[in-house]
Amino acid sequence: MPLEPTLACQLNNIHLRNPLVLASGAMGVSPTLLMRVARSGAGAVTAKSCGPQPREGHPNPVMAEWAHGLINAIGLSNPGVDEEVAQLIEAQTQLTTIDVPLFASIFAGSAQEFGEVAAVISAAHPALIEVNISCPNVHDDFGLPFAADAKSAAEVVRSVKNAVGTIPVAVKLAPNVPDIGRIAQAVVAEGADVITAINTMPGMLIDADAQQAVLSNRSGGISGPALKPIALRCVAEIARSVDVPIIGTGGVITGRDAVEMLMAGASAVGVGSAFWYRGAEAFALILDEMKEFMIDHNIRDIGQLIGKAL
Amino acid sequence: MPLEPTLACQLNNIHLRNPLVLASGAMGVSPTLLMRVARSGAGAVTAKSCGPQPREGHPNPVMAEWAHGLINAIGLSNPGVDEEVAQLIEAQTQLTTIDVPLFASIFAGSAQEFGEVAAVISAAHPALIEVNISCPNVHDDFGLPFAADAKSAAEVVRSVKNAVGTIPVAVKLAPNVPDIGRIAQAVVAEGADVITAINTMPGMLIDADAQQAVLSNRSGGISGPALKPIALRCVAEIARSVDVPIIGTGGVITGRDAVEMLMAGASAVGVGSAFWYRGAEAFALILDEMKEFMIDHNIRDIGQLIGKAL
Amino acid sequence: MKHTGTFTACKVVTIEKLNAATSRIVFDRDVDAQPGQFLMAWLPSLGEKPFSLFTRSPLSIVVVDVGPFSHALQTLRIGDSVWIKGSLGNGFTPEGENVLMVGGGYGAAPLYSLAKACREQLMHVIVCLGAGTSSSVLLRDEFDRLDCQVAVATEDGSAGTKGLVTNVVEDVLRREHIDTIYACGPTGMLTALAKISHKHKINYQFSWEAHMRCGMGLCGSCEVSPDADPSLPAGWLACFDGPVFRKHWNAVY
Amino acid sequence: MKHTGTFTACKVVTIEKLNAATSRIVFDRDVDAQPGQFLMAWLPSLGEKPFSLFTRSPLSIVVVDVGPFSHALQTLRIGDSVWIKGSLGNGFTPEGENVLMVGGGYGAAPLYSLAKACREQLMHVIVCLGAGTSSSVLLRDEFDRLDCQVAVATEDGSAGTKGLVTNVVEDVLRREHIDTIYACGPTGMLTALAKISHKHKINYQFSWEAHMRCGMGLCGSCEVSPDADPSLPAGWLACFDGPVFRKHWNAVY
Ligand SMILES: Cc1cc2nc3c(=O)[nH]c(=O)nc-3n(C[C@H](O)[C@H](O)[C@H](O)COP(=O)(O)OP(=O)(O)OC[C@H]3O[C@@H](n4cnc5c(N)ncnc54)[C@H](O)[C@@H]3O)c2cc1C
Ligand SMILES: Cc1cc2nc3c(=O)[nH]c(=O)nc-3n(C[C@H](O)[C@H](O)[C@H](O)COP(=O)(O)OP(=O)(O)OC[C@H]3O[C@@H](n4cnc5c(N)ncnc54)[C@H](O)[C@@H]3O)c2cc1C
Ligand SMILES: Cc1cc2nc3c(=O)[nH]c(=O)nc-3n(C[C@H](O)[C@H](O)[C@H](O)COP(=O)(O)O)c2cc1C
Ligand SMILES: Cc1cc2nc3c(=O)[nH]c(=O)nc-3n(C[C@H](O)[C@H](O)[C@H](O)COP(=O)(O)O)c2cc1C
Ligand code: FES
Ligand code: FES
Repeated sequence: MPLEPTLACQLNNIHLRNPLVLASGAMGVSPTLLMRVARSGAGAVTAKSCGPQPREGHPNPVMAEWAHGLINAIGLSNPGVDEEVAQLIEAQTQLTTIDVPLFASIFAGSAQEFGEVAAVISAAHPALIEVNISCPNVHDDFGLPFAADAKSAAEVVRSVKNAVGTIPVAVKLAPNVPDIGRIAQAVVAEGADVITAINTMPGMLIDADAQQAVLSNRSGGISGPALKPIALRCVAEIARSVDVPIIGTGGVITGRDAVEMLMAGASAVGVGSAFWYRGAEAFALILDEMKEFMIDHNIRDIGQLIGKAL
Repeated sequence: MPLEPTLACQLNNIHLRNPLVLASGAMGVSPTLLMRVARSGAGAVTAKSCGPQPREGHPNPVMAEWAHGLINAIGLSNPGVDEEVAQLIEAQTQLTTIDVPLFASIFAGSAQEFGEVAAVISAAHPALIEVNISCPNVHDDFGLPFAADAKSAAEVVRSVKNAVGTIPVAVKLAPNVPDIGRIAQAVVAEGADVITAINTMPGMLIDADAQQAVLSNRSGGISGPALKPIALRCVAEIARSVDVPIIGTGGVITGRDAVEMLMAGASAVGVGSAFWYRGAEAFALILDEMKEFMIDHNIRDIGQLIGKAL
Repeated sequence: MKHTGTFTACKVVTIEKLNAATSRIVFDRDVDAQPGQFLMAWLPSLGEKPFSLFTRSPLSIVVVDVGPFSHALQTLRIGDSVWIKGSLGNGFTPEGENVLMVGGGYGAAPLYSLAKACREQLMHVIVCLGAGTSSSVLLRDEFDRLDCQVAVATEDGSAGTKGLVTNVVEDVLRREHIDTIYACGPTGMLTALAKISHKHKINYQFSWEAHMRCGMGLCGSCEVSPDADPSLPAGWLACFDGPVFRKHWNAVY
Repeated sequence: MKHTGTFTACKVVTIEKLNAATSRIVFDRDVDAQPGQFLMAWLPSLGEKPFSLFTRSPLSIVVVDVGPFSHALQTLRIGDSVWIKGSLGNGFTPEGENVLMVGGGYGAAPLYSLAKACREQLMHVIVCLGAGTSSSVLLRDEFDRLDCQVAVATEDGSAGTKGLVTNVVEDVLRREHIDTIYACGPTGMLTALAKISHKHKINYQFSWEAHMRCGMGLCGSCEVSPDADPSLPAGWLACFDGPVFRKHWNAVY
């Protein structure tokens, strides 16, 4: 009988029972939903991104499946940070009972505003604050994502780091940049403790019969299977460029996908769209498949996989 | 009996019997292969990108299929512009007999060198010179693609326009930029006559059993089905930003895909990976499907589709 | 259960008024689905809204005109397209020998295919239909033709028993042994029925509604709170875990 | 024909020396393929090279040690993995009653499955094997066991007729009516055989080699020029249109 492999790991100073992290915005939009996903096996859960003010998001259709992935333009629906912090405090109380860390996620329209939102959200004492500088779906309201440019990305991080004290800060990067490694370097230089990569890739579905874009927002963010090689490449570039842990996110649907993400240099693995492809038990299925892979390949500790393919 | 729909169209001042253009680098790497693809139905054929010096390209593996597309890092193998111009003259002689326009494609390491290569290639009198500022697979040799930055993209175009006289110039853009519309504006401001969008998207496949990247170059360019929504979105952004014709390229495998690309704002449609998915008759199959769509939807002239979904 | 999140253009084959505000729309294709699953219907430039499957072969829906989208659906002409994403969610499963179905308003629609499936398995089916007034009672003849035992309640008493359909349900339960209660309708009705089912410890399968956006379990907007029925687990999503929630009193699984 | 461009790890089950420089490697899976199709074998950090399928069930290949990659393949141990992309390309199809197969060097390998398929259809199969010297003659016993009529030619005369295999072919054609000539081997041999086939107006199917990179018809590096056989169309790609090229004298298609 082979020994049960160890999936527990560290992300910065955070202990995770396993490296799977619920990606921001995917299902976990309320304390009860965060708790549900935590119970279903997640090593940590990230809340939906919240901003300074409440946002309704875009009208329907906001999401569709296509042959090779999903696309969404939910439009950062959220109750605004004042309501959100109350929800995160509630979530935190519940999650503590089962020892699953809570990650907050924030966005804003300027570096200063990022700092303000971060300060408010700190009151919930999340294990990590993820700074979403890369949402592709709110272009009209916020202009280009901050992740587009190393300088503005760095300013956001500086502002957030000043606001949150000792809470570690992750920066979530976008794939549609020429040199993601350079942006990672810029944010790490300002003290980013973790990089999350990647957010969805901008895309558009057109229905030829309707002669129209499918999403009401026309363009949206691609997630799921088609995103995986894009994410692997971004994670590998970042791993070669900086020395902080990475939450590798994008197209992880199976245990093998998760293993590949670790091999690309990720220390933890974000999972979102997998709920659609694998159902409510997605996390448990992925974890079982990771264990099976580790047993087959005689790997005892999940840490051994990190960066193997670099 | 419905009337046979008209597929003939204009791209800048170039007459095309149909809007399908062989994408650069896919199969058409010699005069005989260009001629073969032209005979198989293409409205125009683009030659493989050539640079100032001969390049062998990367060692194998250089290409693989994955569940949702292809990935390649051929590495811009080419015989160098001096040999290439002789080949294009030969290709031109043959293509003229069947009235299929030839597009040249060039790359180089600096704006000045782009101009030099363009000047040499002009001797073949291609109907269009496509400036490839977006190849993702030669990072180590050339640094960041010029398409990464509006300013350097514009410099390249200026240099090429000065070198080629009246031959129209297309600029081929990359999808991994934050704002492709802005780059399109910058190159059009310098006189780009056509935009080709997009080149492949940077990605990486990892084989978990091998614990390695599959391509010898590790990262490569994603083409085929997974690329389509990324390309549609880029084409739509460009169409909203500039007023020159677009060769919409990326993941066109069926006639419906081609129709969607036109609806996104393209005036012509680049086709590459379809050979793998549809076989040697790819162009004929796509054209038949386009005609069928036009008949079903009572569309007489292919021009009616352009920009329909914007 | 089969799910698809990709939109497909479906052409209207027939569109038939069931009453002043309600139409049945039949499309030119079949779907692989169970009774109680739903779909998202998209009309370009207008929006996208959830509807229960009425029949799966051919695909048809029953639409009540309550606002701009459901109104637009009713003004479609034969040959027009509706873009359909689905089937989605988890539906009803036939269980027991003697079953009760409670439909409030258009809630009758998803029960029709279920009743048909139950009758094919020779189950005894009692149907209680609730509505405001007699002209709003839906599908009564259709259930009759399946040889279901049909009871009606209207709030104004213009047909059947006067009052809420829950009263009729209590009557039935006093008279008959029921193995499973199925229901679809307004949340208030379902909450009341859940209380009744709890009191009698009867297994039930209710189809809950909530505001749906993605319809695919990812946006989190269709969470139904256990306030509506304490048996609902926390974090229950109507589009993903439901719309049908099942309660088994002696569940071994 | 079935094609796949995705790499799959295949484990070596047996590895057997056929002669000093040649091994047969058998893997732990089957592929869906026709005789004459090929695959790309990848050894991480070492490279990726084309090989013909020897058998498809189980998947096996015959490898001659001519350089670093083919050498490394022969030093694999049981349980080691080779990553295989394929099958690729277009293979041979059995045609006629009396057929001749000509194998030069490891060119015998893809002919073996073809001979088996032809014999199963009760065709009469003559096999001519060419090699430098007797110890390099490949698969002679295997063809014998299929009840093929086998003739051998070696350049040094150490086995069979002395000289080129094309001489043996000319002999056969003088004696027998042949419906189809199949061949695989060095380009020079195929060019000579194409001339012979043209002279006699015999249908043929030859498997051509060229330098392969993508193996998938997109990089354009495996073009075979009509210089090698004027019947080859211009722009013919060994990996995509071939490796097998078919010539029919009375082709109606
Ligand atoms: C699982 C499910 C199954 C349904 N099945 C049917 C059916 O078979 N027949 C039928 O006529 N109706 C059905 N509905 C209700 C239907 O979705 C609404 O009637 C429709 O969305 C109204 O849109 P409108 O523009 O016409 O009206 P609006 O003016 O937009 O809304 C009127 C009311 O419809 C409801 N509604 C609106 N948008 C949504 C939404 N995105 N998700 C959920 N409810 C919404 C709300 O209660 C709202 O107050 C179902 C709803 C759900 C959730
Ligand atoms: C369709 C096809 C089927 C083949 N089937 C077999 C087979 O069944 N058994 C077998 O032993 N060999 C076969 N070969 C040849 C085999 O690919 C070469 O022997 C192998 O690539 C040599 O690699 P190396 O590193 O050992 O030697 P190297 O030193 O790299 O090369 C030795 C010779 O092998 C050939 N070669 C090298 N690389 C390639 C390449 N990428 N594509 C084509 N040829 C190349 C060249 O002729 C070269 O001179 C086949 C080739 C092709 C194109
Ligand atoms: C419905 C949905 C909503 C999302 N909302 C957010 C969000 O609010 N903030 C954020 O940073 N990322 C958001 N994302 C992106 C995911 O966190 C993740 O980066 C992306 O989906 C890729 O991972 P996946 O392929 O596993 O889904 C969202 C994704 C989806 C599918
Ligand atoms: C094998 C291969 C080689 C390519 N070489 C080039 C090239 O030399 N120059 C260039 O501009 N694009 C090159 N491309 C990109 C294509 O021209 C095209 O932009 C891309 O493949 C997307 O289109 P597709 O999905 O139809 O293949 C190449 C693509 C492939 C698959
Ligand atoms: S509607 Fe999005 S989760 Fe249910
Ligand atoms: S090897 Fe690339 S086209 Fe044949």
